[in-house]
Amino acid sequence: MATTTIGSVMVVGGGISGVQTALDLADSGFKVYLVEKRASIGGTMAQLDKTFPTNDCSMCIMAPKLVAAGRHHNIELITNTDLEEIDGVPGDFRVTLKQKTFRVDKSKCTGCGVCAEKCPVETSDEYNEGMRKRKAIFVMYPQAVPLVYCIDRKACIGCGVCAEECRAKAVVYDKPDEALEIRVGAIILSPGFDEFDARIKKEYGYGVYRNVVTSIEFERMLSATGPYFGVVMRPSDGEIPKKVAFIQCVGSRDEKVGNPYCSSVCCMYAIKEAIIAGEHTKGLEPHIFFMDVRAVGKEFEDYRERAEKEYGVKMHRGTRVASVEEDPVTKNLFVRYGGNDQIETEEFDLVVLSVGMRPAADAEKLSRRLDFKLNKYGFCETDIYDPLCTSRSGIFVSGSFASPKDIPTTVAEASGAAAKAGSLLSDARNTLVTVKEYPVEIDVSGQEPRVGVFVCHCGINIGGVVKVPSVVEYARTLSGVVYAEENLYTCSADTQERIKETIKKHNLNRVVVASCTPRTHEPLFQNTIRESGLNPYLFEMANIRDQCSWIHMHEEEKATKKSKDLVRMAVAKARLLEPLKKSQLPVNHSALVIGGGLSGMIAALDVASQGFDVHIVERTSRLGGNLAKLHHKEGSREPKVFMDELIDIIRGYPNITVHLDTNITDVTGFVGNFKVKITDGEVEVGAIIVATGAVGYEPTEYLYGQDDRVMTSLELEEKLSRREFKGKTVVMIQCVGSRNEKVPYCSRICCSTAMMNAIELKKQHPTSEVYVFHRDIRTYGFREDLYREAGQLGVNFIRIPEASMPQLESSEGRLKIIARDVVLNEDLVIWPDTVVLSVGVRPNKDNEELAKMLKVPLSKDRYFLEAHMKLRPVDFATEGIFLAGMAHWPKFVDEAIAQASGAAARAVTIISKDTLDTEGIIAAVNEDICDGCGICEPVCEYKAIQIVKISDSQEKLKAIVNEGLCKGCGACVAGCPSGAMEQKGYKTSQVIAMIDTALERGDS
Amino acid sequence: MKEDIRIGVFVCHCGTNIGGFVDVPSVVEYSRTLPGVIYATGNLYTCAEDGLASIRDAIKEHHLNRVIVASCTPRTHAPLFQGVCEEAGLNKYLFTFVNIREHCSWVHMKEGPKATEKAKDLVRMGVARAQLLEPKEEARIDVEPKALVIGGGISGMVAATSIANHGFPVYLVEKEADFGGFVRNLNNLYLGGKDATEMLKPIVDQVTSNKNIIKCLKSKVAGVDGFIGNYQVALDVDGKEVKDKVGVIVLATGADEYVPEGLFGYDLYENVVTLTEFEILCKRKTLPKISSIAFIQCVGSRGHVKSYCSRICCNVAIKNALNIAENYQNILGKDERGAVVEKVGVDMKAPEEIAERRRRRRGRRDREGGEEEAEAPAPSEGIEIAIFNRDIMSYGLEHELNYNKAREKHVRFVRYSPANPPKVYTENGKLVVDYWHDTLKLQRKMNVDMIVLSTPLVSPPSAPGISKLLKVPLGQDGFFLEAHVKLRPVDFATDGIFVCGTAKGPADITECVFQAQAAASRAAIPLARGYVQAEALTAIVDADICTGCGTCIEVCPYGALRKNMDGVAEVIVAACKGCGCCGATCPEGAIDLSHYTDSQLLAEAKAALQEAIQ
Amino acid sequence: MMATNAEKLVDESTASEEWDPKIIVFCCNWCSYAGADLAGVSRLQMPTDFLVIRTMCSARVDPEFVLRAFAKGADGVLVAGCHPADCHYIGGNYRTRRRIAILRVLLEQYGFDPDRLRLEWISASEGEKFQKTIREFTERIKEIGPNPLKED
Amino acid sequence: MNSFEPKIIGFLCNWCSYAGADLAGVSRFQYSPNIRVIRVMCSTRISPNLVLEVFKSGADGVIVGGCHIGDCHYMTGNYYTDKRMKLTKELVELAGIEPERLALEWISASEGEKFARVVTEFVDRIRHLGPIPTKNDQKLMKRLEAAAEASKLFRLRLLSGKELRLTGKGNVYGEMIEAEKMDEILDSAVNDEYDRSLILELTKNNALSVKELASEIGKSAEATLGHVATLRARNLLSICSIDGFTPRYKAIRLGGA
Repeated sequence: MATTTIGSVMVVGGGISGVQTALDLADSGFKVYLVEKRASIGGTMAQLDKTFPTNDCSMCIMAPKLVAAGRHHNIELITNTDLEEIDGVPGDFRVTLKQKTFRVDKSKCTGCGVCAEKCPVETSDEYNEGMRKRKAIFVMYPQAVPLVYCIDRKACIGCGVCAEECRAKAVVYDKPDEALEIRVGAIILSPGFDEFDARIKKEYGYGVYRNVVTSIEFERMLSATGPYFGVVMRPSDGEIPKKVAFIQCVGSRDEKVGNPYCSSVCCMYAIKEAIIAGEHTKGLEPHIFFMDVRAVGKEFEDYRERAEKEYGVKMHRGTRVASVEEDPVTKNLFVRYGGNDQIETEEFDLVVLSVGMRPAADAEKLSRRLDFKLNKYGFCETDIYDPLCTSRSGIFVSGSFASPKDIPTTVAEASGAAAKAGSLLSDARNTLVTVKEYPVEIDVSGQEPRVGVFVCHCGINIGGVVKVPSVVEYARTLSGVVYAEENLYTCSADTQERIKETIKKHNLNRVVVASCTPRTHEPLFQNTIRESGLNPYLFEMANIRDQCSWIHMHEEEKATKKSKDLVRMAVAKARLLEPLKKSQLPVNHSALVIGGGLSGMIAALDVASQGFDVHIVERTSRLGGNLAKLHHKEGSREPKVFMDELIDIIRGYPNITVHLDTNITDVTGFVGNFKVKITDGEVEVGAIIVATGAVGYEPTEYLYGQDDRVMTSLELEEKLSRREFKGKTVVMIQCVGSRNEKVPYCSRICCSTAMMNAIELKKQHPTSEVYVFHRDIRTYGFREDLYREAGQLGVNFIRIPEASMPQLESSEGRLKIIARDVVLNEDLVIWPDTVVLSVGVRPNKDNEELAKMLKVPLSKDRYFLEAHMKLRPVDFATEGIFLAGMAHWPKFVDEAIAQASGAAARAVTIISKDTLDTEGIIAAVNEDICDGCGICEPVCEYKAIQIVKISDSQEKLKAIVNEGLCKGCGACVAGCPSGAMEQKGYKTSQVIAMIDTALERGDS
Repeated sequence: MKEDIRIGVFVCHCGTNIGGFVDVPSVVEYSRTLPGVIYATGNLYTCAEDGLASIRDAIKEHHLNRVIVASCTPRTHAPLFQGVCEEAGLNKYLFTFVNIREHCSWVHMKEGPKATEKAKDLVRMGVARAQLLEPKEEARIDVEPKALVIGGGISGMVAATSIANHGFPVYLVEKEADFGGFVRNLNNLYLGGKDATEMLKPIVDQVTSNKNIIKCLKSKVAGVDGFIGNYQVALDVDGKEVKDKVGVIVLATGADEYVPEGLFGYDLYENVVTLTEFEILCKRKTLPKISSIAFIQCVGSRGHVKSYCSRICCNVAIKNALNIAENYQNILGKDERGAVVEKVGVDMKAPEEIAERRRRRRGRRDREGGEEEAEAPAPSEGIEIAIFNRDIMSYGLEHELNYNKAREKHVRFVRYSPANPPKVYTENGKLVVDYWHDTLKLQRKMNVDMIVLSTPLVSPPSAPGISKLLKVPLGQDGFFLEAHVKLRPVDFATDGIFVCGTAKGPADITECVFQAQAAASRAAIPLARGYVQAEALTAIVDADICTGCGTCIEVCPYGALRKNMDGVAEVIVAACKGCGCCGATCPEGAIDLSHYTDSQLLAEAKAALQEAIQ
Repeated sequence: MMATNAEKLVDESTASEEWDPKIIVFCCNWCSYAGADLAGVSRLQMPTDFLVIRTMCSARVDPEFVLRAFAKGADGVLVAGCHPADCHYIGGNYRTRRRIAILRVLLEQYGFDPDRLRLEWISASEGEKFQKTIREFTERIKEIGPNPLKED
Repeated sequence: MNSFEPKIIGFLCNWCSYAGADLAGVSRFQYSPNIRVIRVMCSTRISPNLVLEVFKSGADGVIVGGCHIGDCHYMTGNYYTDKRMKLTKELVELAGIEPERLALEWISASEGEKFARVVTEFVDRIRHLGPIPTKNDQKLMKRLEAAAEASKLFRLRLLSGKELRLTGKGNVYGEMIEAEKMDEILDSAVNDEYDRSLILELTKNNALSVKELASEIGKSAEATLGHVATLRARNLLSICSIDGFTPRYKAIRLGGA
């Protein structure tokens, strides 16, 4: 460990993983260098159309995070950059980076895009997988962060037109590559994965047959911003395909191509793509050819079910596609597949290859430069008990760089990695972050509005259509406007200075900028006026570019008139703007972890090791939870050994208080300031982590409890570990208590558990006969190795129909199993001496009770429901409360650990702060008017409104808004029948003023 | 608002030249049917006084605002008719010429009816064009009566003096601490053998004593902007910035000698020197005693490194051969052994570099066997001199006499082929030239004490920078490129900038002086006149359409376009010649050429392609 | 009372050819406003007759706003929000849906063509949908004619 | 066919070829009367679009006459003429019109005889080719219109304008682009932009599918789809209907709704 600890972290890779890690670290007091090899952050997720299982638009949910990362004053984006060398020890690394030149000055580029419009060179657009052209000067995608254009030197012919056209003079052709050296305390690797190169699977004809595409290409085809604008078409002829085949496991579960592992996500994304494609085109017939469908995540199984039942996705279970052949005339494709015993052929219009995940191409280079180990498949090596640590101390890993995984798992891990780095560097927290100093705010109350209007040409983007001078002229005539001017780029750094000077010179107390969209630029201008002493909410924007000049390019007169209208509206609102205060709430620097199982302990440890007090509340008399029931050795140690070590650490940890045999009885307060009543008193904490776990299903079927020879998989595991099991003919029945009508979901872990049991059994008794009755084997990720090993050891796998479970009877003292074998298409009878039931996982019975106390929701399967399935997997919608482990969903040890670390990191982003800012734009009650009718209370999604009694009078009620909880959506305001509720910054009077001015009779 | 188009058409019989083949009355008749034509008439000779009078009268009488003459060629007669129009108060650009003689009657003599048809078509085209014409004015631009001469070598000094003597102030900018340039390196001059220093002195004196010359030593041109008559120049005069406006600029930045690194043992042997180094040795009286010497010509020129012939080296080599043959004792150094050349070229700041080069050479030779004892010097009569050459370029009158004289003095001229050049190495510590004797068809060796390499003059490294600064072109050899090799040898295409001396290619002193005086007198013209008349037919930029891609600026040979404050192109009217290249290039279609607009040309073409109206 | 006036005015105004409708568009900040921006970024062209007012959530669109707009002479009001389930504020847009449905009924009772008020779900990636919606809605409003409350 | 009298437009530069034509007159060299001369100051003034517009107006042939290379009155004008006419020829040929209908000739002021010969030979050649086929062929006319539209595009005009600099003087990185490489770049740009312009012409009034467009423009459906994608990205084309599983496209008219 270093003598001095550096309070900064380098995150390698700017995909969703890296972005999440960076945000979490930056929010908890560390300086972050986010290093990305491409020109913009966003990674693979930025290319996706929708995400499963909610069909959220990928870019829509991701873009705010990208923008947040781009704007965070403690995150430095270093894009287009390769890692060259590192030196040093954990706590103090010196990293040498090489930033490849953009040939564009980042400080000057405004992202206006004129350069790309004028560039005469077209080249293949990687973002759209080569299905569309881009120019030699480009941004990867319109929402790219940073929005800086970059010259593709390979394609550029050096004609010089971009430099000429750039009014900001940002193009610098001879700008050299730059070597950077940074000092960081820890490094987090999240460079992601590469797609499997489908050309290797020659039999599928990718790269030869035009209508065979990869799944990522299909994502782009589906996307509204893709090459075909969201209409799926055949690349060969632009016709909409009627029949689409998805071929699974292309480059996964395939030893021949060196990828024996399962890529974990392809089943789900194929189902998603099939559903979305069907939504895009009526009458489209999607077919999916797969071996096992691995819908193991939260609500995945429902999604699969809906795909089949509602969307008519045809599932060809248990098939391997042998080859794809093309009809040279129609370019249709014949898919030959082996199903039940025979080869069949079916014709399709389009074939989508669900390509698997490969280790990132530069993984090996990275491992050599940073001196950490890769596993046998080339992914980063981790231990099951240390899923976020690489083999080199001080370097952590998250996301698909360690193994194939989906977005929510990645995001949870990303937060987890932040916790790991935070623990390592907790001494240096807040040493390198900058807090911006602003001048004292000018009190504008009682002043007449003095509005300054700045109208932007945006190079030629606005000025080329809208007559900017006449808009300025018009603005000067508006009531309240004391100053107006035009700018070439209002957003450029020099104009910011100008605005500041102008505010002073003309005593402006409101500022209106007419330029582009507030979504990207409002914070910049708000910051500028704040720097000159104005409250940032005394600012209003008129969007005369994105929503005027660009969409009315050929109607100069009307566009100019509309710009005037928009400016008039903005000024009308600006006149009524009031300074808003973000209140600051003090924060209690401690956390409560509910549940003392694996997740709870890890979460507690990761919070405590960052220097904060933690209370663990465990209702039983011991720590450990379900972990105590596990015996198979995975990774470095046996679960028991690990558990004992962990409990020892927790017991000995100075700032962890363990409350055993304790229950939660009441929770009040809000983020930063929770008061939690527990059995033996009350604790006050800033954040709460729910890690209450789940329970195994207690079967009632299959003679369980009636016949000793019938046991659960956990019981078998226990017996095997004590070497007490003697069975010769063992039947394992999968999905007992899962995937049925009552419990429709898949419990994720039972298949792998069964494999471990079967392997152990075969090892202990090589002559024993093991039969596994299953519908799918869902050994995703590297656990596919278990499935293969079991098969190699001679375990018999019998696929049974989706709908009919095996029948077990006890006849004449013997156990008899009757089951349908779908491969042989006949009934099978086995007389086992032992029947093992792979039982699923069930949510805790008292989840409802706890959820009510915490005011957090449960999912339909009665697990706790996170804020967002994809991007906020460990958060609740209610701020300050987090989720980890099996309380969220069944999961393996490594997954639970990573998620617990993630929850810890999220909690630390709250409790590491001294104060929390509330939102500026929130609801406020006019108590004189409010009669406490209570209509607003249920309207609020955030439980931010309470109806309380006005203290002295017993009868009169009123609504109060909890500023810590309100998000400022305004739903309550619109719902309030008396007009007592107001939304700050969008007051009814302000919006009405805009409406009225909009409908005034315009200019002249 | 817009006045009606009133066209008068005057069709010329040109005696029988036109009338003999074209039915002029029917052309006149036809003209009357064309839109906008108010008046049409035939003249026997439109260019005769009565014909001209008829135009004048008709303009007044019929209030014509467009005049078309269908007769001979505009190339000879347009000014005449334009003059008439102006006399009658009509802007001369509202006149249209239709050529029905050279392009019709004379070339379709045997096809009367077709010639008449064609004449009608041509008139119709003229009418179509005339309808779209607009009046134009030629702008007059004042000239700042000052000049800037860049380069204080022989050319620059002569040019500056010459302009100054016309009475105009001249900035003479020299980067070194003294005037004189490359000539300062030379020993004596060929053709007469005058001492170079002596020759230079009165020229420098003329400069230093001239009150009109503003002498800027240790100076550079830092910035140039503007156009003829109005160049804003920024000078760095010994670290101080001087800004002024000048009307014209003369470029006389000179040349450097090529350093033949890696050729003929130059880096290996101390006694292998360049021609200029040899001059310096002679000038400083530091030449070692020698009994034999070889000159190798065309080292690096004519395809070796540079493709061109450096023009002067043959004559300089012959001069030096004669100096040795005739006057050895005078050029010989006083020391026992030769000295090391210290300076080369005009770049007086480079001694360290040259010393380093020398050290390297010595180092290499030391490794090859150390310094050898020099042989006793041979008597001057016995000095063996050979000039290895590909051709002897002793052009003109007197050089050839020198060549003959050298042969008389037993200077050996050995021809080598570029495919098999002589080799230079040492044998027993003595330099050897190993060469193929083409007449004898034998490989021969010659032992020499010294080898002089005739290397070409090359454009100095500063040239590209100056080229960019003044927006004047460099040729492919790196020298400045004049407007026309034959007819405008000291002009640049850009008006108001001139070039002379070795800046535009190898030249000897005489030639430099010619050029300098030529450039000075060319430069003095606008200064003396006090104004320049701009073309009326210039390119016109539509600033609303232009996005500032800058392509027009690149293609304009006259530097007549630039970007304005708004970042869009604008035409420098004073510099534009109206060729239209920018207009045809402009990717946005934002540039048109006045008087030859796209719409005018297209109207003409469309009129031509109309089915003939009977 | 209103209705009778309305009928008369509609007849008069449909006769006049030159009429640009005034349309107020409420866009929620997170989806529809972003979608409108994307339409701009993609240079999708559309009629100029609309003006966007940004609210944080479509649920903020108070019925009062809509009625006010019509009272002040708007010819059409478009409310655009996130797709169901995509709402940045979890469930705001469900409320919007109910409110707009009720408002349409209300408008009809006042003698307004309910088509003058329209609700659309437009996500941040649906620039084209924004364009299409604006085009169609403008066309529809032109068919219906000017706001009957508008005074000459 | 014998009665066919070609209509030829000649653009002659003032300083050389117009003077050459004058000399032909002075020397009474007889030539075919089918040419109609338009005088310009320099041949460099003739943009590809102007020539294509002249063809659109029904010219059977166009001659552009300039000074010999190196003799241009305006120094470098005719170098550009050379490049521009090369580009024009390419477009003319793409439009399905015989490229021989466009001739670029260097004629000096002293080459009166050459002028007469050039004109006569050219007229004979055009007479042999017959009237410009666009007169009676709407499809070809559309192609010509597409070529004329393509010639107005920023991209082609920029590349053409930069060609000499990039191959002769070097680009912004100080590299010289080889002539063949530049030709390749230009060729592919010309071909692409022509195809795209043609797609826009064809879809001006009719809604067409990718397959239909492909057969009209004579390119593979795959390549056509690529063009369609580009045009959609440029907002010049949009899906107008989807018939069954076939999207059909129409050009977007400029000017808002």
